[in-house]
Amino acid sequence: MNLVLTAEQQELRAAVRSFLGTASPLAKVRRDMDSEQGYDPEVYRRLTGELGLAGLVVPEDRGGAGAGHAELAVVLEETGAALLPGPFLATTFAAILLTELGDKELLPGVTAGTTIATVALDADRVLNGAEADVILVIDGGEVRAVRGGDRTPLTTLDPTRRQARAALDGGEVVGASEAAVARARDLFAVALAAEQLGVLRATLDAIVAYSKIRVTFGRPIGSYQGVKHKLADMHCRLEQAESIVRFAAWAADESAGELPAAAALAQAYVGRACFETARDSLLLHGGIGFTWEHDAHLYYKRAKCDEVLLGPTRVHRTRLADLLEL
Amino acid sequence: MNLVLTAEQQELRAAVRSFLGTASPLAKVRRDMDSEQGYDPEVYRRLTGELGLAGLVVPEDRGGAGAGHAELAVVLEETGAALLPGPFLATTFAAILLTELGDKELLPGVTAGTTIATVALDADRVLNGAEADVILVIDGGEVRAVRGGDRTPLTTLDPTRRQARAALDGGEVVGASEAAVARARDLFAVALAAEQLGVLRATLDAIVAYSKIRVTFGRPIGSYQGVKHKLADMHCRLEQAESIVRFAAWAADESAGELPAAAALAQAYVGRACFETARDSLLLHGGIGFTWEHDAHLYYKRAKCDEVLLGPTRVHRTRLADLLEL
Amino acid sequence: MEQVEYRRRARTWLEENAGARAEADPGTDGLAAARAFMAALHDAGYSGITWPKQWGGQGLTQAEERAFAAEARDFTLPTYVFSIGLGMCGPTLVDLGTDAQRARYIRPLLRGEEIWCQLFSEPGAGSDVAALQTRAVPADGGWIVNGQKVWTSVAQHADFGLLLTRTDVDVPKHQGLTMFIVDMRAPGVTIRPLTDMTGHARFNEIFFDDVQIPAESLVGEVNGGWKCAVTTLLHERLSISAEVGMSGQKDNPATFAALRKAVDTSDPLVRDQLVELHIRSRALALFNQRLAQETKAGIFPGARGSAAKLLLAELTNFSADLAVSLVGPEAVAYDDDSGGGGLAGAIALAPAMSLGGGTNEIMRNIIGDRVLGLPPEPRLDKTVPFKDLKVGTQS
Amino acid sequence: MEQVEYRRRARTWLEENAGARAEADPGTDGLAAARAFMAALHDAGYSGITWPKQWGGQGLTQAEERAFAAEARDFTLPTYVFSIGLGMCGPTLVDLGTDAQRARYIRPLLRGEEIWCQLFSEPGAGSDVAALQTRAVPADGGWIVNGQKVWTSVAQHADFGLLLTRTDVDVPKHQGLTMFIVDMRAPGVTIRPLTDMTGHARFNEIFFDDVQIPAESLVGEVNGGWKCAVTTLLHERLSISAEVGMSGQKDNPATFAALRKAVDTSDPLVRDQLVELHIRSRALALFNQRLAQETKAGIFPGARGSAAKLLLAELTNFSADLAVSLVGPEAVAYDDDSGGGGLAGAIALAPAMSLGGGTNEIMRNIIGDRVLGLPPEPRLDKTVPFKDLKVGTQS
Repeated sequence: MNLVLTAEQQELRAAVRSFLGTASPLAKVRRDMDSEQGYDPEVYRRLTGELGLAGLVVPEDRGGAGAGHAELAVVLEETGAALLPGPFLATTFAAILLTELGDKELLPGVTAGTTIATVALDADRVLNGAEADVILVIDGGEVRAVRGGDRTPLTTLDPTRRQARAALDGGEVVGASEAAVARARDLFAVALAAEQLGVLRATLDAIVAYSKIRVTFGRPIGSYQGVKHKLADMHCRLEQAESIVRFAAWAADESAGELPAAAALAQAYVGRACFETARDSLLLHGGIGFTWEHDAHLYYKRAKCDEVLLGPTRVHRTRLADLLEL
Repeated sequence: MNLVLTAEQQELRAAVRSFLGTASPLAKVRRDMDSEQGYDPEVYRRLTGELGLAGLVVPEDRGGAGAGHAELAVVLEETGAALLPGPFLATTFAAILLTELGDKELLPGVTAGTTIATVALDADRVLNGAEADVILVIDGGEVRAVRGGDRTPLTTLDPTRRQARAALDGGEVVGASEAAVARARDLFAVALAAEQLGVLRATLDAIVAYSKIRVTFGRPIGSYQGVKHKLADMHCRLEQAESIVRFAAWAADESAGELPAAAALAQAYVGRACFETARDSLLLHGGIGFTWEHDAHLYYKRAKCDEVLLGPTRVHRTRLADLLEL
Repeated sequence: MEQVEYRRRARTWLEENAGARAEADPGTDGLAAARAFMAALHDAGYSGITWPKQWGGQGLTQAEERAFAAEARDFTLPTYVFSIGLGMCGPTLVDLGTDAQRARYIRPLLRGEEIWCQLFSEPGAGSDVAALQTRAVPADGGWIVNGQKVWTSVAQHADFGLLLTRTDVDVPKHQGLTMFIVDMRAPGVTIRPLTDMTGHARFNEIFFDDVQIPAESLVGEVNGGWKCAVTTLLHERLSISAEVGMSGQKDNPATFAALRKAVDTSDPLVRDQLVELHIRSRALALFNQRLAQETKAGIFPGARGSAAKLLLAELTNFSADLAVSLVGPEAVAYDDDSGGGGLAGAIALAPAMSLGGGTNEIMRNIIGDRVLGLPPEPRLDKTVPFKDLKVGTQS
Repeated sequence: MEQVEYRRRARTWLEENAGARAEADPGTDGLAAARAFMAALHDAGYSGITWPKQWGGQGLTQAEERAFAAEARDFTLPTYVFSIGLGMCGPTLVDLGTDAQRARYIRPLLRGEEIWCQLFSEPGAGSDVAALQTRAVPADGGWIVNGQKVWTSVAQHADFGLLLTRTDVDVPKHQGLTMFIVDMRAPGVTIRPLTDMTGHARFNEIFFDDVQIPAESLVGEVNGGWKCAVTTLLHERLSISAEVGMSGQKDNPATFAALRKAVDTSDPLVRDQLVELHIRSRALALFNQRLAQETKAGIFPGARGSAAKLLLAELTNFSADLAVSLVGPEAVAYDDDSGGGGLAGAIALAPAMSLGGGTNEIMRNIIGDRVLGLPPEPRLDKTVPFKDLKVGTQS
């Protein structure tokens, strides 16, 4: 089992972090989320094209980078920490599903960034459903690719990531395998947990930094145990969340038998840890954290939406209980 | 609804507190718990005889004081806070059950303190089962009084209150009424919650007092937010626990229809609040709280045993859900 | 006995006159209706019940005020825009104003003719109000004010504000503050709505740019502003604690009552989470009722009200969080048209309860210090001259 | 490559020689066996692996020590009574002792011929070790010691103790401490077992009544004891953090593995509570594994080990509490003869993990200060002469 980043993974992290820091800092996230499309297609193009991140786990023979889920987790942690708007997670889900199904038709376009794809996790709410060229619809073990059709944008709590209601009828079958679909669902759980880890880390970093410079009653708030001890507990959550994400990503790559329980564990633990940390970070900021202008609420809302994206925590806990044969 | 003690109830509290402070201070509790019987029969005799507390809720025509469960709650809060060893709670349970059944045979002796009685809540574990003259056994709606028979003392986590396994066959029927038994069970829950409130209050008082005098790094530990904020949260628990106990006791006296849900609420909330407060109080005492010599562990153990005495919290939560028709 | 009659009459009056809703921003028509309601309330003798007759009040006791409040709880009154004036500014002027100020301001305030706001908080001075940096310097027999305030409710409607400023930086922070009445329409006062995380502008930021204040607008003594502020904050606490736990939860979709209808209780885990919400809600509701009964019996809750405030803040966050988890993805992505978004609104608003009126940390300090009598933390900021003190955000 | 061979040989030796259990109080026979084991361990070259050859160690590197520790984890070694000497006292003497002290004490320690204890904590000085009050005053070319120590493990078997005393009360508390080696059989030393809340005596109280210590037993400098103590505590932390999360949970009845067999998982609430225990246990186990992998990769965890310690303390309390709730009344009232009482023991022992090796509050301070780099609290006790400082328990 490997729970520590390799030198190559650390380089990947640095590259993605540096790219997002320049191409999509939070000030730009705010502009993009208010734009008509809700994201900057140019950033998405560079992320998929220049950096090749949409096809990270896609085999090389289908245009991908042939990297592992451990690498994907590193990338999603960074896009999460940056609150990157747009369909990157949706496309990642699609690429995962198509890869597991052995697709050869759609993957090249998805990988190249020319096809924006998503997966309909739920009939009434499709992640980036209005922006996607292709919506993958799961019917038991069969997966259809639906293009066009009616798309109704929904209002979302999280302004940085949109959803839509979409007509999911018709389309061509791109593959059929219950095992592939089941494994893909577990891989979605791991991928989402990686994004949540990034959100968690960013919100903790933000309040730690603020606690060092914000003064009340003559000294920095981080010097008060009331704040310090909460931050220490948040750090403990981060350490555990990171350990679980690394484990789940390792299982995705190296230990298929351990993946289902690892994926359920990841969603059961990291989803709550992420929201609780985002909430505590916001609250500890005091009044400024409640303003629209401050970024704390964007993380708080992303954390809450992510927590229920693949179903609320109890769903993952129940699955974990089943897998443990309790 | 009355949630505030009347002047008479405050006098009762003061009287019981003063009696226990003299007759059963903690140093004596320690001697008594190590004695052969596990308690001081003389203290029990005075409590039942002099103060008439065993028959507090027993109607006057059966030798009791004809007081309400609100008064009983005041008394049990004090016996809980004092960690009074011996069969007082057990006898109170018996008095409640016999009163509800309309008994006239056993109650005079129980009320006078000459008969020590208990209720078999569980076939294998009877509260003060070795010390009791009479064990009341509930079979559906029928209640039998069993005297003598085999009694095997058990080892208990709580050294201040003993339990025994007892032969529960035979005995004479003292009453039969499913409604009376059901109401008595609810009244047990309220009575136990009152004792738990006393334990909770005593453990909070103890750590508050210690936090004012124990110095580390040059100042009292209670001046550190790490301690102060925990104590504030414990105080919040106390305020809510007291409110619930007063409500449940009021319902027992005045609003029979509200009693079942109030009793379940009392056990669901107060049982946990009591244990958590006792545990946090012990932990905040630091190393000294871990010694046998310090009283913190006696409260911690009483709190844990009380929490499961009428079944663990989930039993009461489930009952509450049923009563709420969820 | 007489109070029974007082309550009966109050109820009759309320039944005949109440009805309009309280709104944070009532609009022009709503504002006119609210003003008319206040004038009628004053004419009927229910505005300023305990305030001195001499200045326009009714000169009655706490008993009548409580009796009226108890009756009023069943109604929704359009008094929100006046609440700062009635709850904080007015009582401060009654306590500490000059007779000229009382004569000028109290009656119009009680009749809803003039609206007041309170100007204490700053970006660098929230919990720590006395760290404020807005400066007032003497000029031409009056004062010139520069600085910024924040979290000001109803400022967009306000005629006057109760303003706390720094007038001496060479003394420790509590000793160099001064309070003024400021005309919110004076040149140099800029009012800017402050959008909060729900996307609404419930508060304002106020900028003071060389604003002139005449000498007679001084409240209390020069450099005696902290004493005045403590008076105002005491009134604020009283008016908030009177509200805590009393406000209607009718529209909140994250309550036990609302959720039991919205979710599938055949799932035992859902059922158990609902029970948890019920337990916490009942525990706090009963505590609030006990405090109310004690108050009625003459036992003033004092700092114990902070426990109720802290518990309400925690319950609000807990229930909104739980509600979204119970309902699932549809709570956070929904059709605006089909009436969705209630829970999204609840989860976005939930932190407000922990931040307004003192953070959870401040509440825990108050409970620890004043209820439990724990030793205070050593304070470094009480003896240093303000100019040498760190305040606000510094890197 | 060579290390693989080292590990293989270590494993072979352990398989041939290990087996006896570690016990807190092994009794006379057990003690003799333990001593024999230590002598064999030393003869085989596995005692004091990194300690200098000159004093009886093996003069090897951390790599070999870690390799041996990794193999030893699969065995239960009877080394408990020597653990204080090996983990704390010995390393301190290697670092700071005189050559005469090293020559006299190190080899018998490594061979299990002499047992050591550590004498720092006092009733008034636990977390705040430097507040200790045991006095040493110069007399007849040596020192006379009076005072009381507490929480001393293995003192009942110990030949020597590493003792921290106060030698100057006129300077701030960290500046007036001195460390000595004390003969535990010297006149005036009284060892009294300390019964803890489980009813067992795992620790001792030690009373010093005019105990004479010769000048050559001084460790480090007079009034330089704090520096020595920091060295000892650093070694303690290293030896504890090497243990955290590694110790066998085989006998613990409050683990997920034990409870899943003991309770009725057809109840969905029981099932969900077991899942919660599984989640928390896995989360911490994986964190510990990650720290171990990092250490192996040369990333020293440092203060992050305090997070693992804090989490273990919380998990221990959580799981014992949960276990009793799951099992119900029979967990706390049971037949001793029929093997009951495991969970009662677990719930009674659970607080120990939060109290030994630093309370939860101290751990949170360490994480906040050293991992997150938060500003320290202002300290009032570092500049005042000890005699003017409040310490211990004062009313």
